[in-house]
Amino acid sequence: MNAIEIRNLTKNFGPKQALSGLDMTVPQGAIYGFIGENGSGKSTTEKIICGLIHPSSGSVKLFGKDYTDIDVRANMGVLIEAPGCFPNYSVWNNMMLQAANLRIKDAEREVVKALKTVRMEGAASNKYKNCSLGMKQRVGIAMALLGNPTLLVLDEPINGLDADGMRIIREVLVDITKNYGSTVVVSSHVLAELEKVATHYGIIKGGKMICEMTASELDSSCRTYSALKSNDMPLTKSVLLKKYSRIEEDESGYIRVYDSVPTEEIVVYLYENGITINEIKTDKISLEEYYIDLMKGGKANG
Amino acid sequence: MEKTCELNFEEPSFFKRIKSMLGVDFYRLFHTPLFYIFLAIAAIIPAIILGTSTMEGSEGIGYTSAWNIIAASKPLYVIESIGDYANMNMVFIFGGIMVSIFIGSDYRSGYVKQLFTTHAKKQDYMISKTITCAFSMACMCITYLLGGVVGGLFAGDSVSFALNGGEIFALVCAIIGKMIMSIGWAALYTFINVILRKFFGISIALSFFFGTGILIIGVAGVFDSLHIPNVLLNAFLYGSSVFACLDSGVFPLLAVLICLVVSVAWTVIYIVLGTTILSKSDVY
Amino acid sequence: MDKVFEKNTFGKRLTSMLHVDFRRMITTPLIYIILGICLVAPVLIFVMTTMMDGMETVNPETNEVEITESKFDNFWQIIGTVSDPSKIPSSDDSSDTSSDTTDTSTDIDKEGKQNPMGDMDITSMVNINMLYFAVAIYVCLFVGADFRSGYSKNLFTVRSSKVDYVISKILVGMVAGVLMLIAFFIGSVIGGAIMQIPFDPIEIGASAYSVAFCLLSKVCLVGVFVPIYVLASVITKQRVWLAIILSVGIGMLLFTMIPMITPLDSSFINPVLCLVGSLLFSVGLGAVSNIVLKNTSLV
Amino acid sequence: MNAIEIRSLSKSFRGMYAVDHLNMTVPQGAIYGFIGENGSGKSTTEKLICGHLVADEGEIKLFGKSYTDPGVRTRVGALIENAGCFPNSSVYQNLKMQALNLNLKDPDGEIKRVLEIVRMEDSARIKFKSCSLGMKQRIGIAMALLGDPALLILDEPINGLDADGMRIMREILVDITQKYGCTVLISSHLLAELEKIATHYGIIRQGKMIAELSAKDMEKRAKVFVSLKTKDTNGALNILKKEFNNVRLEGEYLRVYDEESTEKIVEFLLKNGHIVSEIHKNKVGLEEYYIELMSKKEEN
Repeated sequence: MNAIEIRNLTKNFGPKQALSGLDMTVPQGAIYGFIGENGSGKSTTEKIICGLIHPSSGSVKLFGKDYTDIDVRANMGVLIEAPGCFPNYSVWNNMMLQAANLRIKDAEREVVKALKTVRMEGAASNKYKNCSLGMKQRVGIAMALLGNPTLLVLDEPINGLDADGMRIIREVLVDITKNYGSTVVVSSHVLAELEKVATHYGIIKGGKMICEMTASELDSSCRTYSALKSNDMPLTKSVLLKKYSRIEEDESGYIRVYDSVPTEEIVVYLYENGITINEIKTDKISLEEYYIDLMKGGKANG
Repeated sequence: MEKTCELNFEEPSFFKRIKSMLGVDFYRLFHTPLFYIFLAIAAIIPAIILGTSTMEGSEGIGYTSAWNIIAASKPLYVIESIGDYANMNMVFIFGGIMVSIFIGSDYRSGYVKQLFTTHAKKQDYMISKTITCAFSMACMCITYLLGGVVGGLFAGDSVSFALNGGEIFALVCAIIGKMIMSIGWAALYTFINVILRKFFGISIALSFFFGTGILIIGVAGVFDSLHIPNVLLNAFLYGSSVFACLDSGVFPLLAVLICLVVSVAWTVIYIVLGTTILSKSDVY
Repeated sequence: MDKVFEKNTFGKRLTSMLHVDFRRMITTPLIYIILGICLVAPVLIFVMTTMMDGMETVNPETNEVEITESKFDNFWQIIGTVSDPSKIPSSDDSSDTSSDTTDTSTDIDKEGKQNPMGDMDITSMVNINMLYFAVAIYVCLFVGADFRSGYSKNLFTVRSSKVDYVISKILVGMVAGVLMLIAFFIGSVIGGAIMQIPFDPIEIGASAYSVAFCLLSKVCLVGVFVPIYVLASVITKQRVWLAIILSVGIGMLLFTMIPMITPLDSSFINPVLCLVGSLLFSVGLGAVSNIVLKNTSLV
Repeated sequence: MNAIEIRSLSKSFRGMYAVDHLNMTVPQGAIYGFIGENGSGKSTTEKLICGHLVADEGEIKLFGKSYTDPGVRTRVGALIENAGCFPNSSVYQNLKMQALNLNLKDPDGEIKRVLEIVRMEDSARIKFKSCSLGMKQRIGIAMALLGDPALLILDEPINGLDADGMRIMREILVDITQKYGCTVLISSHLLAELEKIATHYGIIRQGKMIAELSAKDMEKRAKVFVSLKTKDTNGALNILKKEFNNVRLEGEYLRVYDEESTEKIVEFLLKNGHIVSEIHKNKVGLEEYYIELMSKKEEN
């Protein structure tokens, strides 16, 4: 049974149509990587899932029930754009307020635990408005995690986080989905980070879902290739073209040989033709390349 | 890779800096609804008061002449009845709230970061805000006048518009006096809001109390009991609420002069105070 | 496997919402500042009006002696005014200031002071009824803070039904209003004691019981005003100043009827009337606020 | 002539030192990557440079002049934490106000230029508050670019920008520093992105500058090594040891240090019957350098 099922969702703000018939399915326990350009409707979709704004048309189902169902929504965590905290309130008070909002038993212990996971237990007493952008973001994450919600919607959580903060996020997401069976929808622009942790991906463009797949599907559809460099690139290219059909040059100056040809074979073949390579590695199309290629309209493995 | 072209920094003159800051403030004044809302309020209030004061049953505020709505007939050291409140000084009450919101939105939106990045000198901010707010309060005086007249007409015969020659001159001087005083009040409100920039609610409340003159009258009351010669002090403390009135007993032009002196005094004091405090403290 | 969700009953939702709101009310300095003002204001009013009363100010130009008439004759006048003047004992010896001075600037004579509807002099303006505006400002700031800080995102994600939000805000507003009334009353008792203003309600035609009923009805009246302010704040959401203008505007309309409904000499009917009124307003306007919240975007 | 010179700058909030005797030099025309953890004093330093905060002690010089010199400050463009714009005014109005603030001759032309640079020319009419996070960031950048800034202070500008936005950001910064001689102080946590354009780095920790070097120094110091993989790893290891002095086994990868040309290694291995399946030059990038620096600092 899917955690989130969205069918033909549309939302328009006056003349501008933010979402034009979006379909989305997020299985339970998944870490769903939600990818899209600025203004492609990511935040709008997330706000609709959390019931903060109402769709113009279309159906949104959470765990089989309508998204306005009281019981389903009782245990959700949210972090959309800026964390919603009272500026003149201390971090501790903000967290205790959210603990009260979620009816968490033994609130102090839970809040201390949440703050510890994001390394913010030291700064609990200072006012929220005096925290730096990164610290505010960590408070927002701690707040969203409070009470181990069954559904977690995070809009660009690593925004403003340093390397250590990003590592914490990855660990926390994996932990909450494994140990508590929660489902996470997380959007981000740093696709390298998302690739490390997401189990499903959804790519949205112009208010429509243009591609939805699991991590394994991404792996299979992102072909491996051997990338190589040598002193005499044009010659190398012509030699390779004789034997292999799928040859490409990427912007960082490597020649790519697609369809996982074993590198030893290439090295020997070139050596026999008098070319010694100075660099060769096997690699896979990264999520970022797949996404950029998709955005250009082409298919990554087309 | 070092850039060789020499960057030259020409020192912007004082007037150029003020002109640029004024440009920003006036652009925002005219392109946001705040200014127009307060102009409307300043027009409606006298119209309502004059209009309702003539309905039967309620004895109303006992106006003898329509022009009372503009200025009190005699210098009033102590407010006795609501009638004494309801004159043009109310513009300074609403003006206070408007200035608080105007300056408050600078700080709340964070636009003050751009302003103080490009303007190293803090007095640009004080002077420009004072001028902008003074201008808006002067406009509020005008719409107040129009509202009063309309209210008077609406009130029909029970309120007389008759004015003899001398009184017309006094009335005009009274209005000019109040408009001049708006510069002084603008400086005061700018000062309050700059000091209390972190506590938006309190700055509105304090501006409101200053505007209604309760604080000033309270201080005057205390000074009276201490029997300090209060003529000069009253002039300084009350400014327009005393001397810009129909028949201030003093030659009207002199009343305008007093208002000018008081207004300039307030402006200089509050701008200098505001600048020193601003340049000593963090922007936000 | 089907995700089973434990029932999120209305009781649980309301208790958690009340817990959030009352905790925020208690831990934000706003309520204490306003209660402080309510405590100090009456003392100031008594001091100022008594000090200024009978104060001769020599007007430098016309060197007339002006006697100001602003003294409170009776403590209870700060609470309200008597509904019909006939009850006032005929011998009017209580007022010692005689009006033998030259023309006072305003043409109000002694009798005018008793007429509750008529004069708008300082004592009838500055009394407990001003509190209803203070409640307006508090409620608007309190509800507005939810939306301005973005905390509404956390609240409404977990609460798809908005009824408990509205009920909780109305209750917080009422508690704040009652606390303000109490603070104002205590302040006026202190002020009255300092300035030795006569306390006996009989003097101005009210009895101990009626004064008690008057206070009770004023407390119940808070329940009428608070739902208005909550509705105004829910409509305007982030724009707090618009909410305040809206609330004060509507409050102004009802302001004139306060002395009529809660006069000093009110009987037991008045509090009941006010209670019924507040119930009606709470349920009615509460429902409207709920609908507004349900159909508008909450971010 | 240095764009920014800071000598023993300190700023404390309620007794806690946010910036603690910081020294900093940013040469003119440089893209200075300012790196540090959350709460290490980056934003505080930037706010001090822009005059938003008053320093407890220390001295800041912009282009040789004091940082309170109005002439210099009108040529500073800043984007710190968020774009300070009026939520209810439209994007165009916000930019118009900043253009007036800078006393620009042709405000509308400038606005059009900067909006085109950040690809936001068709959303000038929208209210600022209804823009998404990424769009607000681009407007903040556009605002900082208005006029002819001699110094750009950008606090995590690529926060919330998508891949396309980051690419534009890189192009803008390279273009503005090379063509107009502008200097850029940019802080970010995405070290990979920073590494692509930064010419100088400054690493700050708990209010103190713990390392300041140019990108060239970074490359020199970075230990270059060739990492390769073959089927018969041990065999290759023994043979390589004969020829090259510093060879080590790291997991399944063999590392040959202090050897520039990879062809030599490939040819040598092929001659000795070992076919290389993977080989590439590796250098300790910014990220590894930063992590190494942080861990070293932790001990003392």
